[in-house]
Order: sequence, then structure tokens, then C-alpha cells
Amino acid sequence: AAEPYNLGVALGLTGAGALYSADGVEGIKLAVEEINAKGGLLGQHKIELFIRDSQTKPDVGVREVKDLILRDKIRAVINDYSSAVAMAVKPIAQEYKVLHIASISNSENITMINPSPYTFQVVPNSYMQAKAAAVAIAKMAKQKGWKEFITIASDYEWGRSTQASAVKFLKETSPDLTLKKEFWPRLGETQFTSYITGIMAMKPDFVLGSVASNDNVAWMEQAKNYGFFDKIPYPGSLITVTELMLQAKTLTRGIIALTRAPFFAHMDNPMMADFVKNYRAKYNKYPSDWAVLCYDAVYALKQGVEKAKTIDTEKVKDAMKGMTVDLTRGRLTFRTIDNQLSCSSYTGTIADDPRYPFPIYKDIIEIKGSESERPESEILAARKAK
Amino acid sequence: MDDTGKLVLQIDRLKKSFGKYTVLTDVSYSLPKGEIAAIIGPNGAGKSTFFNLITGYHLVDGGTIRFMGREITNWPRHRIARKGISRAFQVSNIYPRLTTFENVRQAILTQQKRTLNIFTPAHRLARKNTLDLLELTGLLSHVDTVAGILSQGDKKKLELALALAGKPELLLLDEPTAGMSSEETHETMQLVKRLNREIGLSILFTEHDISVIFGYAQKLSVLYQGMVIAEGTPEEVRNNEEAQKCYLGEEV
Amino acid sequence: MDITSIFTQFLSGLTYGTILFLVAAGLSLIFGVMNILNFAHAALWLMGAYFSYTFWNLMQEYSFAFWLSIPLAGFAAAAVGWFLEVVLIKRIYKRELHEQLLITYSIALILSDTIKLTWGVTNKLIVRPEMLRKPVFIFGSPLDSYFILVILSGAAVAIGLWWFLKYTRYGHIVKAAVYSREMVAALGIPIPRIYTWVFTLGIFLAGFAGGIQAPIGSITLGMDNAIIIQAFCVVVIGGFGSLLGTLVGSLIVGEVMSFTILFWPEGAMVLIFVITAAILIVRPWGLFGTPMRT
Amino acid sequence: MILEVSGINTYYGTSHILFDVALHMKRGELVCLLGRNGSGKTTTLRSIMGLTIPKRGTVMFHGEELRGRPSYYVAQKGIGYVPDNRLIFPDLTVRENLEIARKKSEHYQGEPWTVEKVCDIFPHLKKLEKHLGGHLSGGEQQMLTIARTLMGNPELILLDEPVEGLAPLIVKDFAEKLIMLKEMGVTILFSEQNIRFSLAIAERAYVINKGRIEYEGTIAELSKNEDIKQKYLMI
Amino acid sequence: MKNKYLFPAALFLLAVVLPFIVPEFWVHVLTEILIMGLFAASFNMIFGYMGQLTFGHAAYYGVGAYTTGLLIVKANVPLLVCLPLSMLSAGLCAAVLGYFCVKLRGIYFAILTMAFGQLVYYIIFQWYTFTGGDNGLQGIVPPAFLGKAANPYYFFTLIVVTLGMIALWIISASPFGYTMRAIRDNAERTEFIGINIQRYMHLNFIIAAMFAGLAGALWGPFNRSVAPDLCNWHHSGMPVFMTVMGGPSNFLGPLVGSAIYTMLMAFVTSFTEYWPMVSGIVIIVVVLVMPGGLLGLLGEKLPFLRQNEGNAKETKG
Ligand SMILES: Nc1ncnc2c1ncn2[C@@H]1O[C@H](COP(=O)(O)OP(=O)(O)OP(=O)(O)O)[C@@H](O)[C@H]1O
Ligand SMILES: Nc1ncnc2c1ncn2[C@@H]1O[C@H](COP(=O)(O)OP(=O)(O)OP(=O)(O)O)[C@@H](O)[C@H]1O
Ligand SMILES: [Mg+2]
Ligand SMILES: [Mg+2]
Repeated sequence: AAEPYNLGVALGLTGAGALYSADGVEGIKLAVEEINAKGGLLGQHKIELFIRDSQTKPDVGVREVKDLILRDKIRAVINDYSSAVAMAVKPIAQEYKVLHIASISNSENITMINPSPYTFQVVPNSYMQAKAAAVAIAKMAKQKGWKEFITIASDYEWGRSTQASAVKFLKETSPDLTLKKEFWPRLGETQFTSYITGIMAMKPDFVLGSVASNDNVAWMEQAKNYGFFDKIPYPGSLITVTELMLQAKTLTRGIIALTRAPFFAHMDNPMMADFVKNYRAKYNKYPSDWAVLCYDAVYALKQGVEKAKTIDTEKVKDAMKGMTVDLTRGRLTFRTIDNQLSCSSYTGTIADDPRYPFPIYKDIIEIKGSESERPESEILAARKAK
Repeated sequence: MDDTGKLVLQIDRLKKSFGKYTVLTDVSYSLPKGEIAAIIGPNGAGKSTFFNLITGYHLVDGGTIRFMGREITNWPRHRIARKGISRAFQVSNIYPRLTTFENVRQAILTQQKRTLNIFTPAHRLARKNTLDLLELTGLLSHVDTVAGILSQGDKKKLELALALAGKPELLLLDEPTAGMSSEETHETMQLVKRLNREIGLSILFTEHDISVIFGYAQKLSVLYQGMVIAEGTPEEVRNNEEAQKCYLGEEV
Repeated sequence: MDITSIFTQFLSGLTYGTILFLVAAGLSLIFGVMNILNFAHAALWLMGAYFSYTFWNLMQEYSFAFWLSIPLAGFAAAAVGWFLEVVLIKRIYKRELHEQLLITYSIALILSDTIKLTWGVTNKLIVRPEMLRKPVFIFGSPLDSYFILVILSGAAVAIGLWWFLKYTRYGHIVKAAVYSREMVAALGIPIPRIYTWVFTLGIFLAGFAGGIQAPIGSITLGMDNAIIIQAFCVVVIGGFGSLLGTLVGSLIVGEVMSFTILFWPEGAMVLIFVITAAILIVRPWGLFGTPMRT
Repeated sequence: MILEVSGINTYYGTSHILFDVALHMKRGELVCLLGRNGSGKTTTLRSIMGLTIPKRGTVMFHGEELRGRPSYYVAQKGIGYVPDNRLIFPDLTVRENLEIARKKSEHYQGEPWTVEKVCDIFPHLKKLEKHLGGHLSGGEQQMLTIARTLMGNPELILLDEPVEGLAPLIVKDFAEKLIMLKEMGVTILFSEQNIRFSLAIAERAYVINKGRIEYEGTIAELSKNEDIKQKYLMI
Repeated sequence: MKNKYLFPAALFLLAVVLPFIVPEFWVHVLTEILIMGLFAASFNMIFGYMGQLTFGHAAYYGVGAYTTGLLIVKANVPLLVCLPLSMLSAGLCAAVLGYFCVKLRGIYFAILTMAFGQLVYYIIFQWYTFTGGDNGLQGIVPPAFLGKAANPYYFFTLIVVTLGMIALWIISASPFGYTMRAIRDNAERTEFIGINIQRYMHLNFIIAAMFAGLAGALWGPFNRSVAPDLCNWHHSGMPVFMTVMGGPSNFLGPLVGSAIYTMLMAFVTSFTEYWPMVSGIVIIVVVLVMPGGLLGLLGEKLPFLRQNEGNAKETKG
């Protein structure tokens, strides 16, 4: 048989990212199984998976990726949950000429500054997400006459960049909105009461939240018990399928929220329908955003290899530049300037649905990549400034 | 005063209390150069406290301490030691995990002001001085013994060696022979006496062993209820009624 | 800032403080009596939360499940604690500080992986009974109704421990044992047995605190990481081994957090560390502790 | 016979310290154990107490074998121990030092000791009640350790060099106290270097040398036996 | 007499030869071992020689790493200039914080160092504009003459670490080093022979921090990036593990411990995500079975490993 294709996965299996990363690994495993069942890449190169724990720490991530590259001879690595880890891994991948696909971490800085031709991002980045949220919020603000708002965001790269972009957009689109205060709970915070009461006491018109994974669950649960969501609109924060499933019983219905890759938005796409079916068969649950994104990461790579007609990384890398791929989320294109997949963000209202044992998004608005991406001119300007 | 030059230690109206508990109410004391003197008194009279004040272990509440004419009241401990007062503790206080040799070498290097040296290997320094001192104190057979397992009597000797290593002008010994057998007791006190004679070291000690007190001290002071109640030659003190009543008991 | 919102913030500081107290009480007890700084305490606290979830989950159809699962969590954790004491901790009483720290730290590592293996990476949520899902208002300030229960438990633990330490000699035994275990034994005090039960009690408190914590938000891996450091700060501020100190320390940390969030949100943790360091420098034995020879 | 030690052999690591040591005590006796530095007095007392466990031999207390038992068990049976290095708990006050030692003990029949009662014996301690143990003078510590042992209501007390570091007057006073205790029915075994003191108060004596009991007899006999006195006690 | 240099010399020789034998990944591991070994040895100046457990030593390592990182990224300063500057900045930081730490002992010392360490961590974490916050700094590229392959940087590290270890060795064998042992053994007594212990401990704290800073400075260019995690208390725990594993009473103990720990981790993490459990079990076993660390244990069997460190155990009754 032909030489196998060694694919590395370095995700934060312990630490703050464990919840999302575990789903991601499941998505990857399923994709690899499917591809191998058909003989592997190009029908002959079986994919071999090497999975490592980056511990959500940059220097551990770097070490693990080095190990993957040098010992396991991987050709590509899917990494990471944490943007800081992804950014630390980026130069290493470039140095050793290994493809680097970011599938959960979505800081814009991964692709915007110091771009690497080896690094691709298949998840809507923080800028795109923030813009999508802002579009939805701006519309509501106009309708309801909102004036003042407060932000609460996890105090780390993703929280900060998402918050910054969202605030910037809101200022641009609705100049009469004022930001009253910013709250920055530590990543890993478990007690949000003081934030909750602090925000409630200030009586803002609405609150914009970018709280990360586990913390998001804790924050929303605790806020709910203070009657927070009955009093203060909380539009446009990230509530992914993970949270929908986890908090199925307790989540406040009617919130307008944002997510990255909800499978139910694309059930009309046969690839997605198959994926959900197989995923359920294999794991006995519905796929979260992270499972979808990581699954897509593998298929993007597969199509890159097919286009290059070889598994040679240099060629695959060149082939993937500006390539259009068919993924569960539809037909999408990598932007030439930064290798960012021009994918959609999704907003909608959380509501129960008889088809699923958990609430999903109703009245989904899909904000296309083309509507939310940062203009190329700005990217060039940012790179120059650096 | 004219004779200050001849006094190693001159203490004026020293006071010390711990919280409400007053230990020393008003102690004045002076020690001429080159003399061996003893302080006696019942348990808890404040003898060790007196030593602790002189060496800076406790802060003085009132009064002054002069050493060789210079006031040293409430100086930090290490400065007092550098100035020339060494002490041996009542409960032996040595370096239990260093060898006997290293114990003494440390004290000698400190005296020679070489402890800030970070370049020269320590084993090249002060070897001879250390061995000499060990010989003097009768510890030569234990050079490489870890000090923690020395017998009680040898620990006391090491205690003395550490004090001597500082090349002091004044040596304070707190019950130097406690726990020693009577043979060793006298060997140790003979050494102390010799040092006094040969290099003119001034020595102040405390003891509960009557034979030591009367056998070696040239001057005795009785400390009782925070004050010196009797002072003089051993003979004078022996015949002092108060001293008998509060300390010695009738039949001495 | 008006008076209501100050009061609101005070209340939330109080709840935060109570939770910290529940975690730190056992830590402080164990340190106070056994002179062991238990790095694994928060891991056992977390384990208690998971236990509570499991009990609740098993008995879900009964209305008492919610209430019963909390003390049960305490007992389950205590069983783990007892096992750890007998198998491991017993061997390190005579060891040096760093070895004790390493062992308890290693236990924490092992426990967190055990938790991961047992309960998986998915968050766990306990659904509260209807009556605890709405806030109550105290002088117009909202308070999560569950926190009334939390505060009451905190008070109960404080009183229970106060009684324990007041009417038993455990606090003194430790100070004595630190100096000479041999002498304490020669006085007829069976240290090994006392230690086993005190450790078990301390871990019971950790598990109980975990059970109390469980319905507050969601239970996730790694929750213990952040809280252990804060619990250390509490114990340091209040004074090692002092129950009153632990209580006051918890409230200080809780209120400082609660109010700093309003003025300097990023600085809350920094401020806690500054306070801790300042206390250590000025009064190493803490506000209510007694100095100990080291 | 409340205590009967026979044929004990004790080791520190590999060094053999005690060789077939045997001794026995009747209720209410005051017995001393004499010997030079390093002869094994401390080791004998520690062996009885279970602090160093003899490899062979028996330690019978009221007919119960105590060899191999942990020392807290031995203490609970009614044996009190005053170590030569005092081991006052420095971070506890005098009162706490006393209170921590309070316990019942199996074979004690008299009235239980209280802090007040032991302070009657050592009035000096009364005024130091709130002082930390670590701050006491050497002699005060010595008093405290004896008082502390009494708090455990022992029937038999093992005293290791009780008068070391005590002022002459106190020594005298202390001798009276020991006799008083004995009259209260407490059995006492003590080791000493201070021969004068020992001969003055004890009824019986054991002389130990290099880990072997070389002599056993009443004080009156010992006083007459110049041979033993010269050979082992150097007087 | 001279054979006490045998073991270090053999280790050095091994370090020179190994990279030509082992695959590239292990050369990276070796580099890591050396850097962490120097870090642990610097920690042991405080722990082994001064007798105080610091739980915040990573702060100085981190300050060193960030100094070099910032100098390279922002000002393109040559690496050889960065190294002494990193030592300087870590030393300065320790001069300020250590001043307070050396007033305390035992558990209080451990917790205060940890609190200060966390403080440094939070400052670095929060200071986005300067340190890049939790993103850390990327693009810390070693100078061209060290090339891109693993070996040149490894040998560079080997030289720096060897020099660092020799310096530490000289200090530890000097009268100053022995004064530290004396302070560890009986601080009170040391005052009465005329030593200002606070000052000496402070000095030692600064020296230890400087070498931690040097180790940190080597890390950035090796990893191409630095992140605030380097200052976290978890990272402060690493030298503790390593030193205890290797043996705190042996000068080379920390280095040997670093080798064991780092290789163990490199090995374990490659096949299980449950590395915390494995490392936990290993540490427990080491502490229970080899109280003196590996070298402590071997030292009993192989006398030539033993150094006269004045650490013989006191036999307590
Ligand atoms: N740090 C302290 N705090 C409180 N009281 C103290 C302190 N140090 C000493 N004392 C008290 O001061 C008194 C004098 O003690 P000191 O040790 O000086 O007596 P001493 O004369 O040396 O007695 P001894 O002959 O028994 O050694 C004692 O009653 C002791 O309890
Ligand atoms: N921990 C120990 N390790 C090894 N040997 C010891 C230990 N403790 C005591 N020894 C030795 O055991 C022997 C008997 O010691 P022991 O303390 O019983 O003597 P002693 O009669 O009480 O002497 P002293 O009158 O000096 O107190 C001595 O030779 C001593 O050196
Ligand atoms: Mg005294
Ligand atoms: Mg003895």
C-alpha cells in the first residue's frame, strides 16, 4: 500500500478547552474513518491519527507539535482550542513546513498578523463573529431604542479580541450607543454573582457577552437564577450547540444568540445530513459546533490533497490557497490573502424544537463570510503597521 | 569615669519585661577586663535573659549596655557578635547537620570576614585555624562527625568552640557544664580558666553547680527578683545571708 | 453608586465569601490540626460536586434527591479522604514540608484525572427544584434564592467547627505535635487515630462544600484549579488554623472581589494577592492566627 | 509488683545498647537508676515507655505485656514519662501544656489531677500560667514537664534526670515533693547523675553500666558498698 | 579525591555525544532538559542550600524569558546581549520581592513567594500592550548563526547551561555557599556568630533568581515564543518536582531530576492524555521510596556520586 498520511491533532484535552476539544476529536475521528473506509486520501494514503494534549498552554502545545512533527512525521496538524496556543504553534509549523489547520481557536490574529502560508483557519474568526453579532444587535437596538450597554468577556485573547471588534462595529453602525462598562472575568471563573449583581445594578439597555466555554455555562446558569435574562436583554453572545445540549433544561428561551457551526442550519446539505446521521450512530449524540468544524477541517484537507493530486505538503499548501471546498456548511472558499475560510456566522432565537431533545436556533440568520470579513485593505494596513 | 577603659562590660539600670511580666527591674553590672565572673540565682531569676539582652537576642526596655566603653544597646545580634561578644547557649545550639569541622570553620570564616566570598572553595580556607581550635576544645576525635549525633557533653564543647572561634573580648557562657559528668565538667572549666589566664579573655558565666561556681569565679553576683542582691568575691557571697536564703539553701 | 447597589454588591460578596469559607474551612482545619497544607483539597471539593451530581441523577424522580445529594456528597468524599489518609497521608506526617506539599499536589493531579475518567469532560448540571429558581429580593437587592441555603450552610459549618475546636483539644495537640510527636504520644494521645478522623472530617467538609457548589452553576473539570489558590489566600489572610480567621478571610476576599469588579475588573485577583502578600509581610500568621515557630 | 521488666535488649539501629536489663517496682516505691554518662539510663526508660522498642524481653505492667505497644497506649495504661530534654511545647502556654496532657489512665486510683493541684506542687508555675512554654527558663521548663506528666494521672512515673539545671534550693524542695508524691501512692523511677540527691531520697537503687544492670539493692546497702560506688559511680 | 568530578564530566561528555546519536526530537528534549535543569539548579540554591521552599521561582524564570523575548521582538537585540540583561532584570525583580520574602521562613516563605509569583504572572498576563497578554510573544527567532536545525541551538544551550552550572557550583562551594548551609541548619546560631542572615538570604535569593532568569532567557528562542504560563505557580512546581526527584542534597540532583521528569513527560504525553495521573503516581512513588531523590538513593550505593554536602541525616531517637 502507499505511504500513510500522518495527521496530527493537538488540542487542549485538559484545562479550559477540554469540553470543546473532546467533541472536536470525535469529529476528526469520524472523518478519518470515513475517508479511510474509501481507501484513504487519493484512495490510497490511509490517514493515521496522532492525538496529543496541548494542555491549553502555548509552550506545551509547541512541544507536542514538535514531537508530532519529528517523531510521528505528521504532514498536517489540527490545532488548537486556544488562540494563544495556535499562534505559538504557527511559526513552528511554518518552520518545519507542516500544514496547520485552526478549527476551534478563532482569534483573527492567527491569520491577520505574520501570516503563514501553512496556516489555514476553517472557523469564522473573531472579527467575523463580532461583526455578525453587531449586525444583529444594531438592528435590535434601532427597533427598541437602546442607548447604553455593558460588555462581559473572558479575560484572554479570544474574549478580548471578540469584545473589541464587536464594540467597534456597534460604534460604527449605531453611533448613539454608548459602552457603559466592561467586565473581564478571569478565564476559569466559577462564581459570577458579583458580575451579575454589578451589571444588574447599572441597568444597561443590553449586555454583550463573550464568555468562553465552561465559564459561559456557569455564567448563564447563575445569571438566570438572578432573573438576569428577564430583566436585561442579552443578545448576540456565543451560545453554541454544546451549551444548547448541556443546558437543555435550564437555558432561558427567547435569547438571541450567536454560534459558529450549528448543524441544524444545514440539514438540507446532504453532506451535513450524512454527517449528523453517522455521528449520532457512532457517538449517540448530536454533533456540536466543534465536531462540525473539526470534521470540516479534515475534509478541507482531503480536498486540498485531491486538488494537488499528491500528499506532498508543499503542493497541498499551494493547492489550498484560494481553494473552494465542499463542506458540511456548504461550498466555501479560502481567502487568498490570509487563508481564512470565508464561512458563515449564525444568529437566531433560542427556542424549543420538537425534533430535538434540546432547544435550537429559530429564525436563523446566516451571515455569510463575504458580509462579515475584514476588508483586505485593512488587513494589509495592519500587517504594514506591524 | 576614669576606669571605663578597664571595664569590658558596663551595664546601667537594665530593664526587661515580657508583657506584664517583669524579669529584670533594675540591673547594674560591670565586669573588669580579664576577669572570670559568675551570675547565680534561682531558676527564672533572669540570668539567661540577662545574657540575651547583652547579645541582642531580646530588645532592651530600658537602661544601657556598654561594651569596651562603647554603647551597644539594642544593636542587631550580628553586629554585637562582630564587635567581640560571643556566647554559648544553655541548651546547645549548634549546626546539627554540619560536621564538627564545618561547624567551627563557619564561625572562623565569619570572624575572618570571608563569608561574602563566592569564588574560593571553602575547603581551602581556614583549615589550620579550625583544627587548632578543635584540638583546644578536645573535639579533634570528632572532626568529621555530624554534630547532631554528638553526645550531650561534646555538644556543649562544640558550643564553646563556636563561641571561641569569634575571637571575642568577652565570652558569655550559659550553664556551660550542664549535662556533663563531673570529670568533663572540670576539664571544661580548666580550659576556660586557661584561656582567661593566657589571653586575658573576660568571661561571664552562669551555673547551678556549686562546685563550679565557687571553684572558678573570681566574682559572684546573685540575681534575684530582677535585681542584683549581692555581689562580691565567692567568700563574701557565701556568707551573705540573703544569698543563702534565696539561692544556696542553708547547708553549703 | 446608590445604596441599594452597594448593598447588592455586598450581598454577592457575602455569597462568594461563604462559598470560599466552605472550601477553606476544611483546608484550615486540616492545616490547623495536622499541619499539612492539602493541595488536594479543592480536587476533593470538586469530586464532592460530581458525587452530588451523581446522587441527584440517580434519584432524580424523587423530590428529596436534590436535598439529600448534598450531604451524601460529603460522606462520599469523606470516604475517599479516609482512604487517602490511611493509604498515603499517614506515611508523610513525619516528612518535610516540601514532601508533604508534593504528595498532596500529586494526589490532586491523580484525583482530577480520576474525575475525568469517571465523569468525562462534559459539564454537569443539577436542575434545582422550582422554588429555588427565582431570585428573592432583600431591601430591593436581588439574591439567588439558593444562596440563602448556601449562607445557612456556611453558618452551620462555622458553628459546628467552632464547637469542635472549642470543646476539644485538637488545636493544641497540633502545635504540640509539630514540635515533638514523640512527646505527645508519651502523654497518651493517640495521634494516628486523631489525624485520620480530622482528615476525614476536613474532607467531609470539602465534599459537602462541593455538594453545595454543584447547583450554583455547572460542574466542570478544572474548577478546582482557581479556587485552591483563593482558598490558600483566605487561610493566609485569616491565619492558619484559626476558624474565625478563615471566616473573616473568606468574607474579606469575597467582598474585595465583589467591589473591585466594579472599579477595576481586571485587578480583582491582583488585589487579592497584594493583600495576601501584605498580610504575610506584616503578620505572617494572619489576622487571627497565632505565631508559630518555624 | 506493678512493673516487671525482664531481659530487655534494645538497639539503636545496629548498635546494641541494653543487655538483658531487668528491674521491678512495687506500688508506692521510689527507686533510682544510677550510672555514668552514656550508660543506658535514658534508653532503659525509653524502652519501658515504648519510645524505642526492645528487640527481646518483656515489659509487664499490671500483668500486661507492653513491649511493642505504641507509647500512647503505654501512657493510657498509667505510665508517665519525663524526658531528659524536657520537650516542653514551645508554642503552647504553660496552662495549655498542662491541659493537653490531661487524660484518664487505667490503673490510677487516686483523685484526678487538675491544673490547680499541680500548681500547688509547683507554685512558681502558677504565675507563669499564660507564658508560652518556649519562653520559660531552663529550670521552669523542668518543673513544667514534671507537672505535665502528673496531669495524665500516671500510676508510675519515669523521670529522666529530673534535677538537671535546677537551683540548689529548688532541688531540695523538689526532693520533698517527690517524697510527697510517693506518699500519695505514686510509684516513681528516676535516673540521675546527682548522686547526693539520689541517695537522699530513694529507697532502692539500680546501677547500670554499659547497658547491664550491675547492682540492685536498698540505698542503705549501696551506701555501704564502696566497691560499687567507686567502680560505677566514681565517688 | 578527584573522582568527584568524574560524574559531572561523564554527564557532560554524554551531553556532547548524544545529539549525534538520537533523533532530532530527542535533541529538542535534551535542550529542554538543560534549560529546565539550570532552572531547577537555581531553585535549589534557595531550597537545597538555604533550606527554604520557594513556590514562586517561575516568576524570575518568566521575567528572564520575557526580557529576552521583548528585546528580540521589539528591538532586535542580539541574543548574547539579551542573556546578561535577562539575568539583570530577573535579579532586579528578585531584589525587590526577595527583600520581603527573606523575612519569612517555612510555609510562610513558600506562600509569600507563591503570592508574589502569581502577582508577576497577573501583571504579565494583563499588560497587553507590552507583553501581549495571554497571547504571549511570538517570533522570538534565534540568531542566524544558530541556524534552524536543532543541534546548533542545543550546543549553544549546553555551553550556557554548563557555564551557569559551573558558576553555581563555585558559589555553592564557597564560604558564601557554606554560610547558606549554616543558615539552613540553624539560622539563629548564625546570627550570633556575627552574620546578618537577612542580607545573606536576600543575596542568595537574587543570585538564584538571576540564574532562573538566564534559564528563562534560553527558553524563548528555543520555543520561538513565550507565554505568561511560564510564570504561573504550576510552572513554579516543576523545579520542585525535578529537584525532589533528582535529589536536593546533590549539586547535580536538579539536573538529573530535570532529565527524568522531562523525558518522562515527553514519553507519557505521547501516548496518553492522562499524563497528570501518571506524573502524580510517579512523584508519589519517588517521594515515598526515595526520600533523597534518585541521586540520594544511588549515593548510598555508589559512594562516588556522593558529595560532602553536610547533609548527613541526624539520627533522631
Ligand atoms: N520571651 C519570653 N517571654 C516571656 N517570658 C519570658 C521570656 N523569656 C524568659 N521569660 C521569663 O523570664 C524569666 C527569666 O528567665 P531566664 O531564662 O532568664 O531565667 P534563668 O535565670 O536563666 O533561669 P534558669 O536557671 O532556670 O535557666 C522566666 O520566668 C521566664 O519564664
Ligand atoms: N539515637 C541514637 N543513635 C545511636 N546511638 C544512640 C542514640 N541515642 C543514644 N545512643 C547511645 O546509646 C548509649 C546509651 O545512651 P543513653 O542516652 O541511654 O545514656 P544515659 O545513661 O541516659 O546517659 P546520660 O547520663 O548522658 O543521659 C550511648 O552510648 C549513646 O551514645
Ligand atoms: Mg537560664
Ligand atoms: Mg540520659
